[in-house]
Amino acid sequence: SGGGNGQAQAPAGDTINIGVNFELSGDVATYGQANVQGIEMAAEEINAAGGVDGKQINLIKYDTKSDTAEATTLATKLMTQDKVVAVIGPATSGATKATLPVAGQNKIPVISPSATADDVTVDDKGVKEYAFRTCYSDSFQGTAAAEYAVKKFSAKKAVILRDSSNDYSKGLADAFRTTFTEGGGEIVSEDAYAKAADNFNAVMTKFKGQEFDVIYLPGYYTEAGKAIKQARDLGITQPILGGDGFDSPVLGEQAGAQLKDVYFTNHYSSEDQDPKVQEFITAFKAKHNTDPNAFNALGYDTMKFVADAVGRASEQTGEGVQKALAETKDFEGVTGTFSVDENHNAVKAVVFVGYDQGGALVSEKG
Amino acid sequence: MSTILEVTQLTRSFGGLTAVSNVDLTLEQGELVGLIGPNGAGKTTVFNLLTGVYPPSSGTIVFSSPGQTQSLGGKAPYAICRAGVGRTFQNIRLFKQLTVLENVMIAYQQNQRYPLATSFLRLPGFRRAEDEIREGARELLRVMHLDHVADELAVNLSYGGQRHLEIARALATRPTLLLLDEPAAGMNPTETAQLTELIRQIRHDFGLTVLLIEHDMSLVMQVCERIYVLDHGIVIASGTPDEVRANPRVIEAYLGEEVDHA
Amino acid sequence: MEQLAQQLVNGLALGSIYALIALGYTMVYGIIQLINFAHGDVYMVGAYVGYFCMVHLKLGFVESLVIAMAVCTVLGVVIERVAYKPLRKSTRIAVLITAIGVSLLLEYTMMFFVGADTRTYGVLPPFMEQSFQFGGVLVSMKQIIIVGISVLLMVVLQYIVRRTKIGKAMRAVSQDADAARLMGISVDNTISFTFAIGSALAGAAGVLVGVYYNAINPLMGLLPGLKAFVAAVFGGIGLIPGALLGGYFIGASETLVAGYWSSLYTDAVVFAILILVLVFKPTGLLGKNVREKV
Amino acid sequence: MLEIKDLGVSFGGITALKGISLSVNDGEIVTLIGANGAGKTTTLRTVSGLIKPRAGHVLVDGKDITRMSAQARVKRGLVQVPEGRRVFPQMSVLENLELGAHLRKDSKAVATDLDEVFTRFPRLADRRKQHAGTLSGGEQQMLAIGRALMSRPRILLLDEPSMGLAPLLVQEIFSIVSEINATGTTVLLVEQNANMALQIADRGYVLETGRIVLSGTAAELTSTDEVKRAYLGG
Amino acid sequence: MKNSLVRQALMLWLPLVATYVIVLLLVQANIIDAYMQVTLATICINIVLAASLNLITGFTGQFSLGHAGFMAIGAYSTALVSMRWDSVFGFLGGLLLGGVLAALVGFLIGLPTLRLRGDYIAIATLGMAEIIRILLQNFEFTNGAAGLSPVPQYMDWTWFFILTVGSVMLISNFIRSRQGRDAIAVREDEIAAESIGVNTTRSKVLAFAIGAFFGGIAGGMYASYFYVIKPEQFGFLKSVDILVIVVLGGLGSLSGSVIAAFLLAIISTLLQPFPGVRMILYALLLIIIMIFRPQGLLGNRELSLRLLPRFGRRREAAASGTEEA
Ligand SMILES: Nc1ncnc2c1ncn2[C@@H]1O[C@H](COP(=O)(O)OP(=O)(O)OP(=O)(O)O)[C@@H](O)[C@H]1O
Ligand SMILES: Nc1ncnc2c1ncn2[C@@H]1O[C@H](COP(=O)(O)OP(=O)(O)OP(=O)(O)O)[C@@H](O)[C@H]1O
Ligand SMILES: [Mg+2]
Ligand SMILES: [Mg+2]
Repeated sequence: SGGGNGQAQAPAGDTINIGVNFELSGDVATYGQANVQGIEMAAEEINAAGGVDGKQINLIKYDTKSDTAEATTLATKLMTQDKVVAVIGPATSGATKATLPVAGQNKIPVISPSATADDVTVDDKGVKEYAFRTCYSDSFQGTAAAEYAVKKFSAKKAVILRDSSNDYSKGLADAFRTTFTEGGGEIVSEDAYAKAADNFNAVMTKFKGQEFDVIYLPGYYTEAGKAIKQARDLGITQPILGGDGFDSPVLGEQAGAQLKDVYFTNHYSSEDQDPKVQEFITAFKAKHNTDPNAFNALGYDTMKFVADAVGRASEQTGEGVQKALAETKDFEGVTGTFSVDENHNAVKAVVFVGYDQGGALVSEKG
Repeated sequence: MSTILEVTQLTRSFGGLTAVSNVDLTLEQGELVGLIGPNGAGKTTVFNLLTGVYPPSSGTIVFSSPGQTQSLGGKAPYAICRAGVGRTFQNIRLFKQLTVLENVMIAYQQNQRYPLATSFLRLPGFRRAEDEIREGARELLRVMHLDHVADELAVNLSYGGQRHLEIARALATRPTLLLLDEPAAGMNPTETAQLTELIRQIRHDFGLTVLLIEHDMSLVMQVCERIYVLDHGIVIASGTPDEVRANPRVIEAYLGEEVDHA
Repeated sequence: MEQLAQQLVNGLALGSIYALIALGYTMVYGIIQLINFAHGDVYMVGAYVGYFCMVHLKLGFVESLVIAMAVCTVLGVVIERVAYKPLRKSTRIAVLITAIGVSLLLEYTMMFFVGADTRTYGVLPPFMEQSFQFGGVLVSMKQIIIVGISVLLMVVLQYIVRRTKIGKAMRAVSQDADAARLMGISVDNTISFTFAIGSALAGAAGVLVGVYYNAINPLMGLLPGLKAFVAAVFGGIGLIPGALLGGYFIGASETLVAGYWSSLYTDAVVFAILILVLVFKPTGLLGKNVREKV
Repeated sequence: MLEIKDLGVSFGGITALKGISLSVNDGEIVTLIGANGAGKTTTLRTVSGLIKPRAGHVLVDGKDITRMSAQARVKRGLVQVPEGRRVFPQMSVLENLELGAHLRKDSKAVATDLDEVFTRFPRLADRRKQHAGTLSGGEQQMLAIGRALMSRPRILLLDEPSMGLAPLLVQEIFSIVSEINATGTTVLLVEQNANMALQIADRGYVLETGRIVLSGTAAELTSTDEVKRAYLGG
Repeated sequence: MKNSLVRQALMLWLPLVATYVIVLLLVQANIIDAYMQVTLATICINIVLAASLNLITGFTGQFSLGHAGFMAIGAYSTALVSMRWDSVFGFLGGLLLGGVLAALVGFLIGLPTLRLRGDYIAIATLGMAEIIRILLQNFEFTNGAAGLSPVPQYMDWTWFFILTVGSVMLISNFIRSRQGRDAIAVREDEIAAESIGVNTTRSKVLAFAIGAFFGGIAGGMYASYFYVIKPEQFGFLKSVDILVIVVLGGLGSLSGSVIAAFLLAIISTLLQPFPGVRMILYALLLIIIMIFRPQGLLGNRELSLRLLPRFGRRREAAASGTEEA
């Protein structure tokens, strides 16, 4: 990726400027870049099909360097100098939150494909008018996972291993813990690793000395793949549960043959025979020579979601688009069909995707 | 005359090597005393012990300044300096990237203190104190014939200039005892003769007691009133220049036969 | 007890990797007093070269290891000649900033070509996936390979530095480059040689990590680079045995803290120990505290 | 044997050497005297290849070596004892001496030379395991000279070897220089101690602010008034 | 004498006040638009960060790799206090608390570690900053990895101006005072400094704590402007960024730090249109600048314009000229 930028100015009136404000370098470039791959693919498709209302979409892409201050700076630039009608991104919750005051001041909506923290779209003062997202909130997934653990595995005891350096992981872990213990379960041990950790032998060795039914591992595939493999290598056999951060071919590549008895909450399953999903997977594979991950899919949906709103908007301004976004009903995306609720969250069904004890891909709707 | 420095049984070893061994040394107020001896005899080490660069392995150093007599052994170098002992270094150690004036000001200001708040906020006393420091430092530069290069960086001075600056900086701490480590090293005979005069003069003008290490016998024999001779860390002789010059042990260990012609 | 033994095995493997990287740090530091921030990124490049060899060229592990070491050797020398050599007479901090520049350059050039996402080494030859049980303690073949290769490389290195002429030349250059020239030593070649060896070790570490964790990405050098630096300082920077000691110490303390307390605090504890060590032994555990003679 | 032609050196804005020419014949001791900052050290460093001149040439045995690297010059037998000793401080005395023989392959002869250095400087023998950085100034000077001898120089460049030495040692160093010279080594000697230097030298040059202002045999120079006044303290 | 004092005051204050008023007017007229305002804010914060680190590293010669840690302390103090006490006094109280806490931590860590030599201090300060970050990540009251938001935004141009100019002036006053000269002497030659009566430990710790204080202030400015703070923003790379500004501007040159902060903002803006290769270009630039200007833009000189009457006269070190590498 990382190719050209969409700054080429087409004649005014014929294009719709949309800001793409992502972590393309720095710590969390993985997620930013993945989102952008999806966004760019969707934009190309839309433009090839004639654009929105006959206008081409012009993406203006910036790199926040995974720095929240820079995210704010660039969002401001997009909104004030580049005259975009909407800004997609950043990928992470903190950075997204940092751009929201600017969004409010300039009345331009910010839509994040993957900012999952509960308070991205709402805070004590209520819903943030110009904040949207297309992913689940953390508590939604954590709760679903806890229910699944009890229902499917009759789990009574769980251990949690989370990523100490991101709030996504913390949010999922908190929700899981609450739901699981409320349902009578017990968290026997909990630990956290730092971002980019490689070595899980120590913590897994520690877990191994304990009695439990499931491991909840809310984190991203980048570390989860290693953690799963090291756990299985050490002879830990209990089921491992995770969230949509697992969704990437890299998870399987890292865990290799040890990807067994692993389940995670997700937006869709690549097994899903819905033509929309299959088309997306095929097209993505053709373009990037690898299977898409959740970030790709969410980026893709977000672009389409924004384009859809722009098409429906009464006027092509930030305010117009904001209204249209808020009114979205039954939008059919790759990551599920969703409507925007009063808290500006995308309400969609959860899918449990997993690899059973033989490593075969399974999925069930939640 | 009163005793200003009284060193008894001073010893320092490095690993297995005893660089300074049971040295006794006394300086009377106002004296100009030489410390000579072969290379590696332990002269610089004695200076380092006197100024706190190394703590002594054993022995005592008692220093009397007007109104106070104190033991210097184990004290930090800055405290010893504030007590009134100034020094120069064998291997010149100037603040190379600062100007000549700044070099001296920094030494001078140690006795011209004003509080931190004054510095931050430029309170009224600031300018006056600064002016005093600057003027005091300039005055010393004049004494050491360095006033014309006050604004040069120290590193750009000639070797001789740097040696002079070391002395000026030491004087700026207002010592009562001045330790000079090979002040004439790297100077040619003509320059050495001028330096000899200068040392006499500052001793007189500043009322100093001076202890001097030097290998240039023309300088030592001319200015020193008494001389200690060190060899292998031990004092092998002491006395007036003539006594020392005639001492066979000194001739054998240090001076060699031909010294008379030099 | 069993668990402790298991944790120590884990720590040994981890420590070997830190030690390998730390050696490069220490050698470069020893000779030109440069904290070579790009060193961790050379390790990253090594991991990618190994990836390319094993996954795309389908080469064996040993061949890949050798190729990665060779490529990193060249890379290290090129970096030194292009980016550091012009700064020989500048302040060390200027070179440090250049090193940071080189580090960013390697990271983002790599990211430009392969993307930010994690790559995996894929399926390894079956012999490498074996593991052995020693009375409840599980030791994997990969761990044995890592420790074995690391120790071998370190022994070779120690021999070079202690026993050969080039080793003595390295030490001479590190203490006084001009005087070394007057002995007939080619300072430039000696420095390049140091970078070559250090980088080769980093390259080896990169491949070993790729095999061990089966996951690499363009920013993977950052953290281990930092920890290796800590390891080097811990043992006494500039000292080869110090780097070893530091590497193993950090490996062990990380696994023990994670195993008996919480992974949350591994890094904090490592740094706290480091600071304590420095306070009581200001030149690192093996460093000699030579006060400058005045 | 060694010839310097119109050598010019500058550092940034400062011109240290303004076209210097001098020559040293086979088997001679030639001394270069001058005040602080005259450019003596700069001359030696340029000859040994540590500084690249702006203009001029350095010739050894008639061959132009101006572009040759420092280490290649050592190979040709041009060896410098630098100002300020420059021993390797964290290495032992022995290691320092061994480094002097870095380019030599004849390990037997190296061993004999090592013994010879130790006989010449017994104090170094006493301290062979000590780190050179902790030696006294005089000890370091002996080490620096010994180290240079280890490479069996044909032309020895000495920069103020007597600086900081005890009188006895000054005499000794000068007699060593004479001895070394007698065994066939050509010497270019830079000295502040002009008295002694002129005593052992065959010829001499006087350097003032980057220019050669006087030259002649040692005897001629010693009797010149200017030299007497400025450098001999007379 | 009196006259020259008045003139000096005029020459110092007049341009400053004029700058303040002009920018204020331009902001109001929206000629300095929102984007430029954010950029300006970043520049101001970077100036304070760089000036304070320069005091530690450039003037006192203590190589610190942990400045982001002090920034974090300031940012979290300001955020926590002003979130609970949402008023300008809460903001200022938090800011001050942040500075004082940072100075305290600087003092505590400095006391034992500042007797270490060069690179060992670097690693000790790096360790300190990492410990701070990890603690912030794990404390409940700092809300862990998610960090704190919304931080009430009190920073506006007026505050930026006051705090930036104030910090730089105080630091500059310090440097050009007795205590500052002591610190510089320590940088130049510690043993010599001790030998002329400078209490080197005290000198170093003092400079370190003052640098930490202003690092904390910068952190507070950051928190109160950028709305969200998270521990990961104050990692090792942030410390490196600050160091880059300092070295680029010139170690030991405050005006160099100021200029470098502007320059980096300009470079950053110029590179924004190339998101894919931005970091590659930045890295190349960094290397090239260092190769051609290793002493930084201003070396250790100050850009005077006679605005800041300087401490003595200072010329560049004798250039190393043609010496062979
Ligand atoms: N820090 C140290 N570590 C080990 N040995 C030391 C140290 N400082 C000095 N020495 C040893 O102590 C002895 C005395 O050294 P010192 O420098 O005092 O000699 P000196 O009399 O000043 O000689 P010179 O006239 O050559 O300067 C020497 O043999 C030296 O090697
Ligand atoms: N590396 C350098 N950078 C800048 N200037 C230098 C450098 N080396 C020497 N100089 C200058 O060149 C001139 C000649 O210096 P040089 O060291 O050759 O003198 P010298 O005759 O050896 O003096 P001394 O008797 O003090 O050793 C001096 O003005 C000196 O300041
Ligand atoms: Mg001495
Ligand atoms: Mg010289």
